[in-house]
Amino acid sequence: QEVSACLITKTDTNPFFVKMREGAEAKAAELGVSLKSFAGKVDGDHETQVAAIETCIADGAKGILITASDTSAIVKSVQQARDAGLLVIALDTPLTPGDAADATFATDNFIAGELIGKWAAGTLGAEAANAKIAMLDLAVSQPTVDVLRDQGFLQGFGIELGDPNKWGDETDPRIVGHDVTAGNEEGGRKAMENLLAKDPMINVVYTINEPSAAGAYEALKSIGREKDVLIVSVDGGCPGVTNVKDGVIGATSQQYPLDMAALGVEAIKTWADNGSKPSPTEGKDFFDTGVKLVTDAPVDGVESIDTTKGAELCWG
Amino acid sequence: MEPILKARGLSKRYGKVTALDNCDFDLMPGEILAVIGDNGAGKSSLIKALSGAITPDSGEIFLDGQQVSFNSPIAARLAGVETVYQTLAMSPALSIADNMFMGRELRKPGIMGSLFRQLDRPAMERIAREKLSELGLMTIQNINQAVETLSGGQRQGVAVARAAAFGSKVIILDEPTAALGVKESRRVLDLIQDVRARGIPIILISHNMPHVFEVADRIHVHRLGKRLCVIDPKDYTMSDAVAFMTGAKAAPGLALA
Amino acid sequence: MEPILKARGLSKRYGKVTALDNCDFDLMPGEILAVIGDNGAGKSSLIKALSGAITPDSGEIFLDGQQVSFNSPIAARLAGVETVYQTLAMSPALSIADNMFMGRELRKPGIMGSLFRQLDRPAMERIAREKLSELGLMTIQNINQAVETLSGGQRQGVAVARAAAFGSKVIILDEPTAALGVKESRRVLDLIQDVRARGIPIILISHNMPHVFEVADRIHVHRLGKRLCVIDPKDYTMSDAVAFMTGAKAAPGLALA
Amino acid sequence: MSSDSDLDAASVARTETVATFDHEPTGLLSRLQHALHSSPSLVPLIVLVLSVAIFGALLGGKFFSTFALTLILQQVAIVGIVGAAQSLVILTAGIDLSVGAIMVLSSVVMGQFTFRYGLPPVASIAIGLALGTLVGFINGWLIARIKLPPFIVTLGVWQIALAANFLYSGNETIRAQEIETNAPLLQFFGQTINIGGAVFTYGVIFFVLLVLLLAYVLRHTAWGRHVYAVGDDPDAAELSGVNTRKVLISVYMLSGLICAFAGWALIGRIGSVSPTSGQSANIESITAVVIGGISLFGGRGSILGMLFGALIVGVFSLGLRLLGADAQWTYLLIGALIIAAVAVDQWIRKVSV
Amino acid sequence: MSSDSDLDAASVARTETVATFDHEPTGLLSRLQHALHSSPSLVPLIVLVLSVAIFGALLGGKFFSTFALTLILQQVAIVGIVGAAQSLVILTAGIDLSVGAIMVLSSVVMGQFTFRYGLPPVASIAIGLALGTLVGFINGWLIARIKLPPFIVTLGVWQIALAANFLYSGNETIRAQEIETNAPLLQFFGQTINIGGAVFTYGVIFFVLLVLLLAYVLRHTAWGRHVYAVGDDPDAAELSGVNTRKVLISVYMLSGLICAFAGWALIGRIGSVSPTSGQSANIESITAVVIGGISLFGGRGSILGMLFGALIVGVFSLGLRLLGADAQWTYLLIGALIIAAVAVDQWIRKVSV
Ligand SMILES: Nc1ncnc2c1ncn2[C@@H]1O[C@H](COP(=O)(O)OP(=O)(O)OP(=O)(O)O)[C@@H](O)[C@H]1O
Ligand SMILES: Nc1ncnc2c1ncn2[C@@H]1O[C@H](COP(=O)(O)OP(=O)(O)OP(=O)(O)O)[C@@H](O)[C@H]1O
Ligand SMILES: [Mg+2]
Ligand SMILES: [Mg+2]
Repeated sequence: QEVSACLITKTDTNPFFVKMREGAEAKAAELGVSLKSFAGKVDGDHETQVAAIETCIADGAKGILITASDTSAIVKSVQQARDAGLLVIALDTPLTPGDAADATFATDNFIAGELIGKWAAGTLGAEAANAKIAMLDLAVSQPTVDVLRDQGFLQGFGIELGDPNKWGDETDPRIVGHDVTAGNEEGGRKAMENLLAKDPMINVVYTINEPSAAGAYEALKSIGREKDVLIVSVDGGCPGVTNVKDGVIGATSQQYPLDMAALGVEAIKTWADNGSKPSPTEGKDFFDTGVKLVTDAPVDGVESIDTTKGAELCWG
Repeated sequence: MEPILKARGLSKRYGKVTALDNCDFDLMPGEILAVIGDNGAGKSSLIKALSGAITPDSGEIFLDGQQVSFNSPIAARLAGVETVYQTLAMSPALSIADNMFMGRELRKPGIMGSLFRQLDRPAMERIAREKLSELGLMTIQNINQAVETLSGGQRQGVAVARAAAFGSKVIILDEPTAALGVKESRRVLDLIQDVRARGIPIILISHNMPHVFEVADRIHVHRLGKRLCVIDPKDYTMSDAVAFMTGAKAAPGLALA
Repeated sequence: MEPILKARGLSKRYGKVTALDNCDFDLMPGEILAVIGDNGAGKSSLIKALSGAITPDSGEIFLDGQQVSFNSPIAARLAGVETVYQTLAMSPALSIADNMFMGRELRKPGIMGSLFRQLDRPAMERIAREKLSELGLMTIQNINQAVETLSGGQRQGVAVARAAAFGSKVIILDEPTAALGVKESRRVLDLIQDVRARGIPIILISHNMPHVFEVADRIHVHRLGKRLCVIDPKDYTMSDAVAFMTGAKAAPGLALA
Repeated sequence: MSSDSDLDAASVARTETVATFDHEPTGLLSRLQHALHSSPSLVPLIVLVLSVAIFGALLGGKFFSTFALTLILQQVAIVGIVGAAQSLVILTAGIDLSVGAIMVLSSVVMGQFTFRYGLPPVASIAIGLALGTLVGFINGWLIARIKLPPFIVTLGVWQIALAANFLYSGNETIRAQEIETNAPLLQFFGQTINIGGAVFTYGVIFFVLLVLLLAYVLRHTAWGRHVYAVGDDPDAAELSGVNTRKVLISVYMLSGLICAFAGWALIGRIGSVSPTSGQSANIESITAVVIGGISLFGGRGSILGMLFGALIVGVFSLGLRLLGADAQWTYLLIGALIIAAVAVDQWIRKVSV
Repeated sequence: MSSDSDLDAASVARTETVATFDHEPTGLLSRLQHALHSSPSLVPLIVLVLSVAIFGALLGGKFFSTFALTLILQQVAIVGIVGAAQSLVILTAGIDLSVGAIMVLSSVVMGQFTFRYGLPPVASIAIGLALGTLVGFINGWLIARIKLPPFIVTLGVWQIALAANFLYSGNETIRAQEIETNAPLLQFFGQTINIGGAVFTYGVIFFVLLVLLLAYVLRHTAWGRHVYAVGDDPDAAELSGVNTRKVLISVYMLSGLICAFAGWALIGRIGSVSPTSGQSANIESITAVVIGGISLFGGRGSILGMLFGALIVGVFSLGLRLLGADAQWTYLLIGALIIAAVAVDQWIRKVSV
């Protein structure tokens, strides 16, 4: 009998999830697994994700790969799927609690943020104490990734966090302000402009992902400051890595969505064949697919790869 | 005798246009008072002010000697003043019966009506049909027809029937026969006289002088936003009335006022 | 003589209601033809079919002997048939001048008009004011007033003025005097006769028998969706006409048809 | 056109026509057109049956299982409840863009009052429902008293309520397990009962009962008739003695209350309280209303149509997902479906033009 | 009410009243009310001036810098161009929910045709503009010929165009650096000129010229008057000789074309071609139109008002941000602003009620 599996992503408009889906599809074709993909309409669309889980149950799938748009909101439906005998694997971000899923293949988004934070602090050196930082976040609804990356960056940069479960409550004067970008170029540019109007001397820009970094760069370019500002980002998509190479972005934390998806499909196949579940990475409660800092200007004490290597590993 | 409906010094401006210019008005108990005047003289504005459909900028209104200020047509209706507006005021998509009972629906007797507030459709439809038959609107094919499917004249008939059925103190008719056929107009005039016979006074706005002179007890001549004079139809001819209202002839002193 | 506007076997149904039932129609050159009938008899439906505002379910229409099928009022207007509908068909928020020239605006002479397609507002306003003055609508205070601020009668005057100014082959008037004052009605009747004197035939729908008998050359009696008969006003009295149209008296053979 | 619910078909048939010169229309198609025309909510019902039949044929047992069919009901229940609120508002020729925001704000308040301030769940729920009604009242007051256009008012209130929701909740999700152990009442609408093999949640039952109740109220009470009259021509309604203001304010308040109930039902559905839920409830509820044949210009249509409209969207979404269509293809097809549904509706209405 | 642009004020004053029995209103407030009433786009202009003044007073040089002020223009240019398209549609009593989707689809086509198929940029741009016009034509055709409600048609087309955009582009972004070197024409609207110290992008200039051109066309050509007539009362317009269908189809086509231009301008603004852009263009363009005082019921308002409306939103967003309000508070305040702006507008319009 044919093994069927489901992939449920947050949205299907973000290239990250598109590539994740392509990775899963390639692996599924290789293993002879039939794969159906679902996605929410916007980040934070739990109802569509719940509906997708139910559809998978109705469809008689063996397992579900899910990137939850809120790590704790849909745990009940995940339980329902597991009760119905499906293997549920969380991709990209662990659920809360972590053991709500049978297994997790994820990037540690907090670490991804921390890496670029450390890199930025290291690059500035002593000047880090006088940095003026712009924080370009995702959305006012503060989805989990948004918070983890933002807080990771601040921690890595050496800024004291307020409540680690939300962004925007830090009091450090080096933070010029937070603005939201919707994770695209348009939002990135507008947010950057707003913060520049607030303080034109910004010299460090954290961005939630590479498209918003590209937008922020355009804003800086229009006032001729693109050379004296450090932009850091997270994702590691191929255009993003090229942008690191071109000097648009200083450093980015690269994730491996193709790996996550491929590992997930394999796990479902194995489980369908012999009933064994994958085990987590040593010392963590999930299987870490790793994150690497991509930059051509390495800093001591922060492990990184260069853009040539980054381009080999990039996901789309 | 004290007027049943009286107004003093009503004014109403629309931007640069003065529709009512310090206008007085008196309706005596049991009479049919016609209001005549040129197009745009402010007749509709006057009766809208009297019936609560617009709020005058200044002026006072008295019903039965009591000062009133109707802030909505509902308030006027509750006080017993029923109006047929020139625009008819009906909900096009709703049925004839629904329109006739709008705002004073009948409820089913017993628990269905009191607790479940269910409408008594059969009763409303029966009464609606009766009222229309009284006016001879037999060409209406179906009492559940939407008002929008009626011809212009049929609509006007429905509006008049509604006012006649429910008015208790004063009935105001703004050009009730404008779109009606000869036969239907006749019936409306008969109906007006029936209503007066019941002791209810009527305000009738009309451009049709023969109609006015046939039924009116007194005629209020409106000109440039105010009452020019009030005349007795027995004392003047139709041409006199037309001459007063168009300004071709000077008005008599405020006779009968 | 060949009719200038002729219809044969027109039918139109609205759901369960038959508005036109295999109806014939003839308008002779240069005449004033009145159409009378009960409310809901289908008069408005007939002229809507003739002027392209509704498409009849079946039947044929001939203008000047040529079969035509107007699929819109514009088509009819381009062919020279101008209509004042019972609903008046005006854009409430636009000015009087805009409404009068709707669909046939004048452009500025020279490059401003040809290249930049700029409207010639002064000219349109001047002409509009002239036309209204002809009808004696002097109570209109401002030619740039929005039509929605006019009184019911003023609006009707504007609509009639528009048709009279532009009709070249046939002018159709659906109850043009319904909301008009005595003086204004008089002017409209005069205007109708002026237009006839220019050689343009007119179709006049009206419930006002004195008006009809005063101006009409022939009277088309409409009943239950079809032409009952056509009578000459000189041969019959008003009561006869009313009796025919209400069915109280049998119609004469299709005299004059 | 006088009819606005399929209950009408009966009452129309009952009355004798006073005078008539009728010929019955001939031709099968035009007969069908007439039949459909006399009861507008029949159209979405037929579309619904057809789409169930088509997906059933394509998918077989996978689709025709009790699980899948009751699943559709569960999946549309929230949108359907919100759609009921939206229907009321649209019948008055308004539109309520704040439905989704009211829903999520109420659910957050129910959760936070229980967990942050330790109120008993029943009190928190009452406060949540009251809050929804209050926001609805603000909408209604601005629309009826200050006479602002509904689109703008609810656009503004939407943004305000959503921002307040994020600010107040601190973007904090309350987890399902916590609710289950400490305040199971919040998940009330998620409980299920088994009727002859089919599993229904209380949320689904609430949804269906709500629609039936509103259908009765709209059709058989004076208030219901006034809602239609206000939507049809507010000036005429006012002049003929309807207190338009009161009707409008009550409609928006009821809409707010129903949305708050939807917020409660939402907790039952996803288990947790999450401030990011419900962002597409506006568009989806409007889609259901429109596919259900209620006119956006007010005064025409039946709330039962909205029920079928919501189910049609549910059937298509699930059916296409089970067929393995890409999510974007699903959106594309739902887009086409919306246009097609209204085109069919328009064809039927042609009878009266 | 006859006036629909402030150009009117002059022409109203020019005509002599034929017969008049006037008294000028007394009281400063009611005089002001009357003045504002006679030229509706004056209201948003005053609100704009006031808000600039207030933020200027609060923020000083930070706000009154050439940088900040020209920044606002740049930030509103895209929304403003789309808002011009939206204004045209709303004047016909329609609504166009597909503006954002048309914009982004056109920009993706311009980019992909250049880079995927190697067409010269000028050809790709022409194709993109043609595509926008075509989608607009489809909207217009469905609305004018099949007589479907604009809300539904454009809701459906929105979903279809957006899904097509994602499916076609494969969610692929074309990087700014690539465009800059290989097809700088695509970024044409991003280029800047310096006028007396202030820096304007071509996009900003295009936006302002477009609005002025449309204001002329709407006010001074027959087509413009027909747009108002159709929005005011389509039946009356049809009966009085306007080819409503042609007008509607041309309006939606023009709207599509303008949105395609917005797509081109978008590339100039963000540098790259990104299929995820423009998702809030619908709501933002409607907000600008509404704050600008154009009636959602059609036939009333001026496109210049939309220009001011867009700027008001821009001033508030930037001003609040500079005051240190966080994103959520800004969101909330813009919601309140929308309601307040319309409330003021309503107060002014009261004169004629
Ligand atoms: N809503 C309004 N806005 C602006 N002006 C108005 C409004 N309503 C009426 N007017 C003006 O007020 C004046 C009086 O109008 P009204 O309708 O009272 O006249 P009328 O005597 O009823 O005329 P008719 O016999 O034609 O119905 C007219 O000049 C009209 O243009
Ligand atoms: N759009 C429509 N839908 C349904 N029925 C209609 C429609 N228009 C007219 N009718 C019906 O057709 C019949 C004829 O209407 P029409 O308006 O032609 O009458 P009329 O002779 O002009 O009457 P009146 O003198 O009152 O204006 C009426 O019974 C009316 O109810
Ligand atoms: Mg009047
Ligand atoms: Mg008629």
